[in-house]
Amino acid sequence: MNLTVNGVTHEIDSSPLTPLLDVLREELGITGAKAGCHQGGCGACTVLIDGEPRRSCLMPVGYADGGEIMTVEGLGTLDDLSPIQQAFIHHYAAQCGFCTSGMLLAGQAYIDHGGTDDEEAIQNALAGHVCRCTGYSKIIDAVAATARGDSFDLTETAVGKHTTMATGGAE
Amino acid sequence: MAKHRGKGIAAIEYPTGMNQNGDPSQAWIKVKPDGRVDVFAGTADIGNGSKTIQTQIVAETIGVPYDWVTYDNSNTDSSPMCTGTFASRATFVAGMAALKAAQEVKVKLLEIAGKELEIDPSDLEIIDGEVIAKGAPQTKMSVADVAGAATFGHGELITGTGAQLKPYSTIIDSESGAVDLPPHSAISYASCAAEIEVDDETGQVRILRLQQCYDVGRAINPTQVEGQIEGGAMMGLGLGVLENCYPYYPGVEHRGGMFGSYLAPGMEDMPQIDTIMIENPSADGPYGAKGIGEMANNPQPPAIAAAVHDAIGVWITELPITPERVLRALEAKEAGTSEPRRKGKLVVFDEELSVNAVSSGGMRFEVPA
Amino acid sequence: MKVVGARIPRYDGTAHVTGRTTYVDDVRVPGTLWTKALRSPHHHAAITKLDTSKAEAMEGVHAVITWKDVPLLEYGHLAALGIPADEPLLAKDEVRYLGQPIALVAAENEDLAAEAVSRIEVGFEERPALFDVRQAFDAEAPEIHHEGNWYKHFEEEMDRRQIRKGDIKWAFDNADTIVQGVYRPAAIEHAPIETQVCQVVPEANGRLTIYSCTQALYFSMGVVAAHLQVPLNKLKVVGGTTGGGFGGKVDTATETMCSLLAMKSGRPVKWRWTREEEFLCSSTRAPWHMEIADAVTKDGWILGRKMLTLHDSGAYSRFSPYGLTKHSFHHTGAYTIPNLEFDGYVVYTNRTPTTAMRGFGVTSVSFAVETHMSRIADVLGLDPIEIRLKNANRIGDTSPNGIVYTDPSTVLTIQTMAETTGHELPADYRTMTSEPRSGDLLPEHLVAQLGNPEEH
Amino acid sequence: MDAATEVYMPGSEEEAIAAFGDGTDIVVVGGGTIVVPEMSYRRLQPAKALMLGRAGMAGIRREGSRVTIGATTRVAELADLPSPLGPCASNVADIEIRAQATVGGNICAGSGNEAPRGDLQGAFLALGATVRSAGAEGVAEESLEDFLPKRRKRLLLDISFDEPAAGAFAGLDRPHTHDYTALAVSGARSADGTIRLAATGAGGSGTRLPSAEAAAADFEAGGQAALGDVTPHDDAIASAWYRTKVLPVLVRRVLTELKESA
Repeated sequence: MNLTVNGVTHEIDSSPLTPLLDVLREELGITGAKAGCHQGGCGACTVLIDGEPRRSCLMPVGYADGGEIMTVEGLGTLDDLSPIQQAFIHHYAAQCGFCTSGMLLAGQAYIDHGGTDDEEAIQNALAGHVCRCTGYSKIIDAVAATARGDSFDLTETAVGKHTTMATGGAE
Repeated sequence: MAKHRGKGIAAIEYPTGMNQNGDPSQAWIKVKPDGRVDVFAGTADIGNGSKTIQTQIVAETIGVPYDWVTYDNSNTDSSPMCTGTFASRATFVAGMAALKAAQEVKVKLLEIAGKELEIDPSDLEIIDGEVIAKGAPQTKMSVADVAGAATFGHGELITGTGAQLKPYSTIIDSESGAVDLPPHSAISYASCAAEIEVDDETGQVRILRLQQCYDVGRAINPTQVEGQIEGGAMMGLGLGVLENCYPYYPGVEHRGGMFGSYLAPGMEDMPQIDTIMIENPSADGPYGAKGIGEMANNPQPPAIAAAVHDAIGVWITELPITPERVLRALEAKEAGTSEPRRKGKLVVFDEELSVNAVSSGGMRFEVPA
Repeated sequence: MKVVGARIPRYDGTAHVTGRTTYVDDVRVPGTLWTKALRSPHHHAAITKLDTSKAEAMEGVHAVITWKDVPLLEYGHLAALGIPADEPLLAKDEVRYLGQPIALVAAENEDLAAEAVSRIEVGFEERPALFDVRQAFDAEAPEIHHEGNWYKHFEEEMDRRQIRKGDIKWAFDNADTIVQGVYRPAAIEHAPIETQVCQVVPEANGRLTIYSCTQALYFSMGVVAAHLQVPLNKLKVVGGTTGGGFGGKVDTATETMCSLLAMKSGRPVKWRWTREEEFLCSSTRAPWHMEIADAVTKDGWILGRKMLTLHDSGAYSRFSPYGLTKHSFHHTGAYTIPNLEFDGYVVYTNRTPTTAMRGFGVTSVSFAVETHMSRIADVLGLDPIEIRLKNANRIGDTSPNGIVYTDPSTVLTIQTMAETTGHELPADYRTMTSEPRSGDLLPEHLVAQLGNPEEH
Repeated sequence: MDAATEVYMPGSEEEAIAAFGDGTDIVVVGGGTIVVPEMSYRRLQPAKALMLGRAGMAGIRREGSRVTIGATTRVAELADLPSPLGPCASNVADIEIRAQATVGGNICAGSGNEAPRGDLQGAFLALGATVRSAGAEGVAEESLEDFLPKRRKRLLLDISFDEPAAGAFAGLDRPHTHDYTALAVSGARSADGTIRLAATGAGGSGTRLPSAEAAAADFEAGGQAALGDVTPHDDAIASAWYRTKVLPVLVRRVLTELKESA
C-alpha cells in the first residue's frame, strides 16, 4: 500500500485493517494526530483524506491506500502558518493543545467546503470534537474568523466577544 | 409539550493555593551575555497557560521585552522544586517564585549597570531592555551591554533565585477546627446567573446563557483568564446536567467507558457565556493576581439548579440534573410529594435522600430542635 | 511597556497549532516495550492465587511485575500532611475496586503484552462490597477497609473533620425557620483528551528518565523515589507539557510502575492508558453526600448552620482527607454565619479511588450551599440576590475556622451580576460595600457573635 | 493487532459475495467505524475480514417510487432524503463519522457495548424496507424485520423501500454527537394511509411498534400502546424507566408530525 502524507509518499507495511492513526504515529512517526480514544469519540486524531475530515482511529488504512493524507504538520510551516493556525493563536483557541490538531483540520475542511462564520454551522461541523479546556467558544471564534478571511495579529490575542473588564478596588 | 424557561443565580468563593499552604514553589533565572533571560521553574503547563504567565511576570519584573525571556519547565534536573499545577497555585504561588527570582536578577543588573555608569543603582531603572538613569533618560545602557559587561568585564554570572512558601497552617484545635495561621492567602469570588430551558415531556435541560462575574485580582493575561473562565463554565455545565461516572449511583452499573456513554459537554451544548472580570488586586499574589482556574466550574451547578426550580417548580439536588431526574421530580410534584415537610418552624426537603432514611442507624443527621 | 496585563499569545501556541508540541506519547525511544495491566475484575475480593510464570515465559515478554517487585509497596502521597498510607501500588492480597492494578507486563508490543496479561493466573474469592456511603456506619455494613469503613486519622486521631463555632443551640432556638436539605453531586471524570501515559528510559549511568504527563513533576518524582527507595538524583522527570489534567494527573498513576518495569527489563518502557482505562479505572471526582440545616430568621439572616458531609472516597484515602478539610473550611460559602456545627467523614466504598479535581473539596460545597441559599430565599419569599448580599462576608468577618476576611468581594461580584442581568436592587443593596457592617446590616446577633470588627 | 487476520478487499459485489461464502468466521467491514475500534480494544480478533469499501456497492437508485440503497452507501448520503430517513441519518454521530459509516454497517451492527446501535434500523422498519442479502443459502430478499435477527450472519447487499406519502422522526436531543441514538421513533404513512412505526433504542435492535400502529388514530393511546411492543433496558445513557416515560412522547410527536404533513 501507498500513502501520501503531506505530499510525501510512503510504502506501508501494516495490515489494511490497521487504523490509519496507528500507521501515521507508529509506522511513519508522524505524531500530529493524537491518540485520544481509539473509539472515534474525541476527534483528536482527525486528519484530511483527499480533503475530507476523517477520524484516523476509525479509518482502516486499506481504505486510505493511494489517498492524499494531510495531518496538522501539512497545514502550514513555522514561517508560513496557514490562516486557521494563525486564528487559533490569535483567538487563544488552544490551551493544552491535545485536541488542537483535530480541531484545526476539521475547521479547515469546513472552510474548504465553503463554510461561513455562522456559529451554529461551525458547531455542527466540529460537534464530534471534544475539548476539555477551552469551553469551545474561542475555537468557534477562530474558525469563524478564518472563514471570514480576517487577518491576524500574532503579537496579541483577541478580546473575548462577551467579555467586560472592570476594576473593583484601589490598586 | 411545553418548554419552560428559568433563571437562577449563585455566588461563590474559592481559596488560592493549597488549602493549608506549606506548598513551596521555586524558580531560578540566568542571564545570557546578551541580556536574554532564561527562566527555570518546575511548574507543569497543563493548558492553564503558566508558561506564558510566568514569562510575562519575569519580563515585567526585570523590565525586558517579553520575547527576551525563555521559559523551561521541562525537567527536574534543571528546574527547581514546584509542588505542582493544582489548587489554583500556578500563578498565585509559583508566579510569585518567578517574580522573586526576577527581582534578584534586576538588582544584580542594576549593580553592574551602576558600576558601568558610575551611578548609584537606586537611581537607575530598567525600561524595555534599557537601564536608564531616573530623571536623566539620556544616560542609559542596554541590558544587553550590562550583561556583556558582567560576563566579560566583571566576571560575574547574573542569576536570581526565588522561593515562595507560606508556612503550613496547622489545625490547633481538632474540636473547633481552628488554625494557627491563615490557611490560604487569597480568596477569589465569583457570581453566575444561568438561564435555562426545560422540556417537561423529555426532561431535557438546555442551558441558554451563563452570565458570570469573577474577581480575578489582577489578570496577568486577560485572554488566558477568559479561557479559564469559559472552559470552567463548560465543565460546570457538564457537572450540572450531563456528567456522571455512575449513572445509577450509588450503584456502579453501566459506567460509561467511551465519550458516547460518558457525557462530557460537546460544542453543541454551548450556551452564550458572558464574562465580567473585576480586577480587585490581592495583597499577596504577583501583581495582585489571584487564582481563578479551579473555581471556574463551581458556580454553574447551583445556578442551574435554581433556574430549573424557577422553570418547573422542583428542586433537584442530585447532580447531574438529568432528563430522568427532571421527569421523576415532575412526577413527584404531580403526586404532591415534592413539597418539603413542614412541622413547626422546620422545613425539611429531600427526606428520602437523607442518611436518616437509608442507614439503619449507624449515622444520623439530627437537627437541634 | 506593560507586559503584565497584556494579551500575549501562548508561549507554546505556535507549537500547538503546528503539531510540534511533544507530549509524552510523542516521545520516540528505539527499543521501547509496551505495557498492559492485569486489573481486578471484582469490586472487592481476596486474591487467592497469583502466578505470572506463564506470562514471563512468553517470547517477547521482558518483565512482569507484581507487589513483590515494589521496594515500598504502600506510600502515602500526603504523608507529609499526616495522612498515612493505605494503598498498595499493586494489589497484594486483596482488591478493593474494579480495575485495581494487580500485575503489569512489558513486552515487545501491545498485543503481546495483552496476551501475556491474559496468561497470568489469578484467583479471587469475592467479598461483599459497599457502595452507599450512607450505610457505611451501619452495624451490618460490610467491612471493606483494614482501618474500618471511614478514615480515622484527622488531628489527634479524630475520625472526622469537625468545625465548631459560636453557639449552635442558640441559633436554632432563636430561628424563625429551619431549612433542611440534602445535596449529592456526582462522581465525574477528569477526561483530559490525553490519557495517562508514561515512558521510562533506564540510562547508562543508572538513572531513570521518566517522561511523565504529571501536573506536578516534583511531587511525582517524590512518589516514585519513595516507592523505589532511591534518592532523587537517581530520577529525572521530564514533562511540564500536559494534555489536560484537571486534577487527575496529580495522581502518580503510571510513573512508578513503568520505572519498575524499566528497571526489571533494562529496556525503555511505555504505558499509555486506553480511553476505557481512563474512564473506568482512573480516579474520579468524588461523589459527595451533604446535609444542611440552617437556622434562619424570617427576614433572611442565617443564624447558624449544622452540616454533615460524607465524602465518598472510593477504595483508598489518596487526597480525600485533604479535600474534606478544605471543604470544611469553606462550608459557609461566601457568607458569614456565626454559629456552626460541621461534621465531615471520609468514607470508603468499593469504587475507584477518588482524587483531586478542579475545585477540589469546594465544588461540592458550593453546589450545596448555593442551592440551599436559593431554597431559603424561596421558603421565606425573599429575593435570592438580596438574601445573599445581606449575609455576604465582609471585611473583618471570620471564616468557619476563625480566619479574618481581609478583602472579600462577594458584595461586589453579586451587585455586578445583578446589574448585568438587569435585576433591580433596592438602594441600600445597590450601595452596599464590603466594608464592615453597620446599621440594619449589623443585627444584634452579629454584634454579639462577631464582636467589634474594629478590633481585628 | 490484526496481523493474523486474513483480509479480503473485493472489487465487485460478486467478489464480495464469493468471499463472504456462508459467513463463517468472517467479519464484514463497511466503513470501519464499528469494527476498527472493537479490534483496537481487542474485543474482536477476526480470523477473516471482508472490507467492502471498494466493492462498488454504494449508491442510491430510484425506480419510480422504489428507492434502493447499496450496502456501502455512506450514512451521510441519506441526510437529504425525506423523513424519517433523512432526519434519522442526520442524527447519527457527527459529520465525520456519518461520512465514513455505511448504511449496511449501521443496519447490521450488533447490540452495543454501552449504548444502543443501529440508529437507522428504526427508520427503515417504519418504511417497510426489504433487504437483499447473501449468505448460506445464496442471495435472498426479505423484509428488514425478518432480516434483523440474521443480520450478524448474512452479507447485506442493499435495502429498498417504497417512498412513503409522509414520514416523521422524533429523537431525543442528545447532549452529544458521539454516540448512538438513546431513543428515537420513526414513522411513515404509505399512500393507502397505512401507518408504520418503529423505535430505535428501546431494545437490542430496532423494533417495530405494531400495537402503537393499531392505536395510531389516538396519539396518546398510540404512544401508550407502544410500550407493549418494546422491552426497554438500562444502559449508560438512559434507564429503562426513562425510556418507558419518553417513548410514548416520541410516538405522539411522530404521529402529530405525520398528521400535520397530510
